Amino acid sequence: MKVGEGLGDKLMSPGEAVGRLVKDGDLVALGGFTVSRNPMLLVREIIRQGIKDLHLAVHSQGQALDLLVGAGCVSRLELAYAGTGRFAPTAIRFRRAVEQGQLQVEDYSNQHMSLRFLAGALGLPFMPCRSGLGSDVLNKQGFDPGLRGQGHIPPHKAIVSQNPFSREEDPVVLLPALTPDVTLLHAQYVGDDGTVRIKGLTFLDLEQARAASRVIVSCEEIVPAAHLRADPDQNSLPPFLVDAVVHAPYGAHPTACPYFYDYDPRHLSLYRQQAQSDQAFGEYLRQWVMDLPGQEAYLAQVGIEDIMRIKANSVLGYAPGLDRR
Amino acid sequence: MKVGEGLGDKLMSPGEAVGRLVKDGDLVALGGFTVSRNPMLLVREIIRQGIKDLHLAVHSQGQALDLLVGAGCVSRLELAYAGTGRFAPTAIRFRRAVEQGQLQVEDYSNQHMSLRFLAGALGLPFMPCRSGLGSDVLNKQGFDPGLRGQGHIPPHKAIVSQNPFSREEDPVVLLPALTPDVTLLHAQYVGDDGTVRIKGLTFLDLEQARAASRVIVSCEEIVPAAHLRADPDQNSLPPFLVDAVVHAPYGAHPTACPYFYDYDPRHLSLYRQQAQSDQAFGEYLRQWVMDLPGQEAYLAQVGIEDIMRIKANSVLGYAPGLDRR
Amino acid sequence: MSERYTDKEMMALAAGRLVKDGDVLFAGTGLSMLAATVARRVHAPRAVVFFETGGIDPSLEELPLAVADPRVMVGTAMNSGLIDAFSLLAHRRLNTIAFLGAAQIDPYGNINSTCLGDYHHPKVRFPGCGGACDAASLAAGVILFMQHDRRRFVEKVDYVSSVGWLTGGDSRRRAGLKRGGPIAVVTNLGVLRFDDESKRMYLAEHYPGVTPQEVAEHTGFALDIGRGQEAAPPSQRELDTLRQEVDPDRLILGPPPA
Amino acid sequence: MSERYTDKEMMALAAGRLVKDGDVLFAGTGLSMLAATVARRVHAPRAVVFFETGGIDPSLEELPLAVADPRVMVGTAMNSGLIDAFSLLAHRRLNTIAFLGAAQIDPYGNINSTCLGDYHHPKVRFPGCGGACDAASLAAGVILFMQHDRRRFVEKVDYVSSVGWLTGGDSRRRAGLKRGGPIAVVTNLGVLRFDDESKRMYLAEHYPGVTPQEVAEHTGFALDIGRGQEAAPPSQRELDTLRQEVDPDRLILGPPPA
Repeated sequence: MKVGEGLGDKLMSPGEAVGRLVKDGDLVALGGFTVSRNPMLLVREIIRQGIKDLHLAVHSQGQALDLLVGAGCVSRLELAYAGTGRFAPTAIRFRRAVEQGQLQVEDYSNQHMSLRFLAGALGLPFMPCRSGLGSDVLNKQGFDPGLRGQGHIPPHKAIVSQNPFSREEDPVVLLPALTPDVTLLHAQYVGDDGTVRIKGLTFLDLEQARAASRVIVSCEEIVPAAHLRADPDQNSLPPFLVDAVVHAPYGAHPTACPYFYDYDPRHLSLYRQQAQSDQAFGEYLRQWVMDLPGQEAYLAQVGIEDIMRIKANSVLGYAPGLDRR
Repeated sequence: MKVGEGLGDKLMSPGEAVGRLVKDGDLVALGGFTVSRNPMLLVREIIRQGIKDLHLAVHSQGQALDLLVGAGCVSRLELAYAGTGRFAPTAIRFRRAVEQGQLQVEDYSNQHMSLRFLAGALGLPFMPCRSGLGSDVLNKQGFDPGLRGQGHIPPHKAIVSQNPFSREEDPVVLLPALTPDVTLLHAQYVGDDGTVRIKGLTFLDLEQARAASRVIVSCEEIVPAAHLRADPDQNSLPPFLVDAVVHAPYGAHPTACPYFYDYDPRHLSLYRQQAQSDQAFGEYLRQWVMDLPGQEAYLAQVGIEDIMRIKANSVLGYAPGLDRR
Repeated sequence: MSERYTDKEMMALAAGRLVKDGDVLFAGTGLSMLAATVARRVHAPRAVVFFETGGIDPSLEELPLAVADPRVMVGTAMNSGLIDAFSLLAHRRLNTIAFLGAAQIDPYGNINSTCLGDYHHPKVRFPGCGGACDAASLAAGVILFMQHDRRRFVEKVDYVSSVGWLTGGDSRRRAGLKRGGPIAVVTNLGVLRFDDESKRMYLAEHYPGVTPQEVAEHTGFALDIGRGQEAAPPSQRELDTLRQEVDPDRLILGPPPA
Repeated sequence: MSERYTDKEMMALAAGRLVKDGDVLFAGTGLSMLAATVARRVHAPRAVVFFETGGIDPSLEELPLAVADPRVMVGTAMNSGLIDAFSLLAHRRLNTIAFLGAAQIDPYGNINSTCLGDYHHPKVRFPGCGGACDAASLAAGVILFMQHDRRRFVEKVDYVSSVGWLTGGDSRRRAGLKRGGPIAVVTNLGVLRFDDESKRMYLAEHYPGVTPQEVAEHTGFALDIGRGQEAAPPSQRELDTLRQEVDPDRLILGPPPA
């Protein structure tokens, strides 16, 4: 049996996976974190398919978020942070969309989003915490109060109430669970039975996947299931939580996929420049998304020189000595 | 540097670790699950030191629980399950102690205990869930209501209240966090920096450790930290959450330590017989605990024949073909 | 078809027949392991087994004797812990079916695995609800194993460790449990199911050689036996799979038929 | 001691001096990475660094440029994710110290990293609070980095992304935050601390060559400068460690002193 055949119907092209599993208006969670393991190939496909009115829920997201927002696919966003560290301390198209009033935004903290996805993953209705007491993260609401309780918007952003297990005054924050329609992840390995293995930090990927109704995983390699099942302590998700597997070498570029490649400083700098103006960003979208339906063509345009520059040392996980200025 | 020296003061004999870190009246959590990775060597040391009035908190525990209860070290117990599967469908000394009114018991479910330890690990005051609605697990209280809110006993066993994020009637269970004074674990590996690696299922060990004020880890092997840090995805706890490391080969016997040894059917059957009567159990305690302060003497008494019988196949993790009747 | 078989064999096979392809099975050990494994090999190849301890879809080359047996950690899709396992149990996208056993059961499938007598001064203490309470609350369905006798099938259990249909009708849903509930009780005499409306137990199948009256006599509450059909005896393929592949050492099956 | 040094070098070292041996440091990237790393090498060898992304105690052979940089996953004690990282941040047994930066700060150390102007119609949108809100709420202490200018040091921030001492006094505790609060603000001009009672910011140290008056002039609210002492200049060992070991490529330090 050819590797991948065991996946049967679950093995999809990017077009099939997005076309079948992502709908206009969906609540979508993006895996990864700022400059690592963003599901870039899947996000470019969403843009090409012209999917609209998405409601995104993320913790700290960078490149995938900014591209989706910039392309006009997103109407609502719940987030803790939008940026790519030194390359864009604030995600550029996100910033512009918010300042121009094109995006409804609800701010939470990273722990808030973590616990909200965890609640969704555990099937719990909410989660208590103590973060944000006294802050505007709890005091101010971004979403129109008239929309609360409708569609994907919970009836309260958060509730501050008394800890019922304390006899002293003890306020706690209650946060509503997040249950995305679909979660998009990029992993290093998927077995040909659908088992997923993420190497390095898992961020919130596992909670986001377990909280979702549908899960699309793009991956660097599809490998024999027997290899993954020989060391199941290292695996991340069982097959029956994965709806579509997309074979996507360099599918997180220009963000990093540890042990395969580093983030691409030249591309992230190029993006930073082009994202500054509407016109240049339109050009970026045309050049890097709309005109490049296939990953081979995309990688050819990145160029072998940069592909080799960012190639990770397979022991260290990153590209040592990479010029990151 | 000799392996283990890097641990400095953290490397302790069983006597030191228990003597310094376990006190009369402590709230103690036991790692492992029924017949796997019970911290047996540490528990035998607690019995030898005559520590009393412990308040145990466990999910599904078997051998370690039963020995501690049988030896009279435990006054209170919060648990979901006490047994060792086919060897003792109900833990024998536990059953006797409860039937004779020697033990205060509060019953929860396994998910309840999981979430209570998770809440403790995350520093959250409580956790919501839906398990047990309508059952006597929530309707009946084991602990004397007059003791609620004192010492380690939370003011409520659980609270059923309305989900504040639902506009329909939607009862949820709120469970108080568990924050043990000390958690006892048995792991396969500890690095000589204190990093812990558990192979196979982790049960609730990690949540129990992170919820605790103090942590004692006994382990099969102390290995160079560099080995564990070369593959940190597989590690379980960082050094700064571990107070004492006890080098304890076969420290989980007669329960299993996957990849090192299987559970010992002959010893568990012997225990089952001796635990049936007070006199025979007293004999077991004398023969296997009080008179055997050192692990070498204990293993000599188990005998090389049984040690070899239960030796795990290091690929499969258990002893294939072991006679388990 | 005239081959002899034991009660345990019939129970394992009767329960296995209730498994649907694609089900995600929350298994204990004992008979539930046999039922799940035989179902996968005979008619439900895409059913998946997982354990509350965190072992998800193991290869099960040897039968585990406890849910924490190292044998549940081998060849799995992933090894995790209780938090992850209970996350799967409750998952809205999975048809999770749990196999549970108990000391007592009432007409609505509420079960007791905690104690006989008063909870505070029990005559007999059992191990406690463990993960059964969670499975009974959260799974999409529950299949129960019971030895069929009047002291176990009682009008009212001494302690409700794990809820079934509570007091029947829609009482389970009103208590806040959104899905699930017992599907069937598999005993050494037959298979009992629950009325769609009243949620009270009735006899659905009696095994070959067992009469509906015998079942009623072994039940400590009034049991509707009017709907009882005779169960199909084990097929040769079922028996062969169970005996030769699933439990060749008869660790759980016990002595072969006399 | 007459060697020249840049503002960034002084800031990294001034913050590093605030680290105590055994502290568990919740680091962002940028200056906080330099401060944590130089402290470990100079005077706090048992301090440990971890990241909200789940990288715990990495070897940091190369400087990460983001908390999700693959360089935070190498040589760690363990790799996990956000849930575990925030569990450490809040842990009662750990003296967790967080390094944070922001766009605006008020006299009580409340900071804004969300927006300028009205939240619903912001003039400028920033990335959001990320994990800073959590660190400010849950860590045992917070060290803040700020560029010192009047538009950033304001009487009232436009949006409180992460709380400091709130309105001063015991208002933080009354809001439900059991521990923590800002310890110091490290700027390009000096180090500010908070009054034990009022919790209002005051000048604790001005760098060599900076006068207390200059600090006051660059602060957009009334600042007590009466307690200001001159900071010790960087020692040769501090500078050598920072320049030769911690950031030899000056990825974060930027241009060397002119």
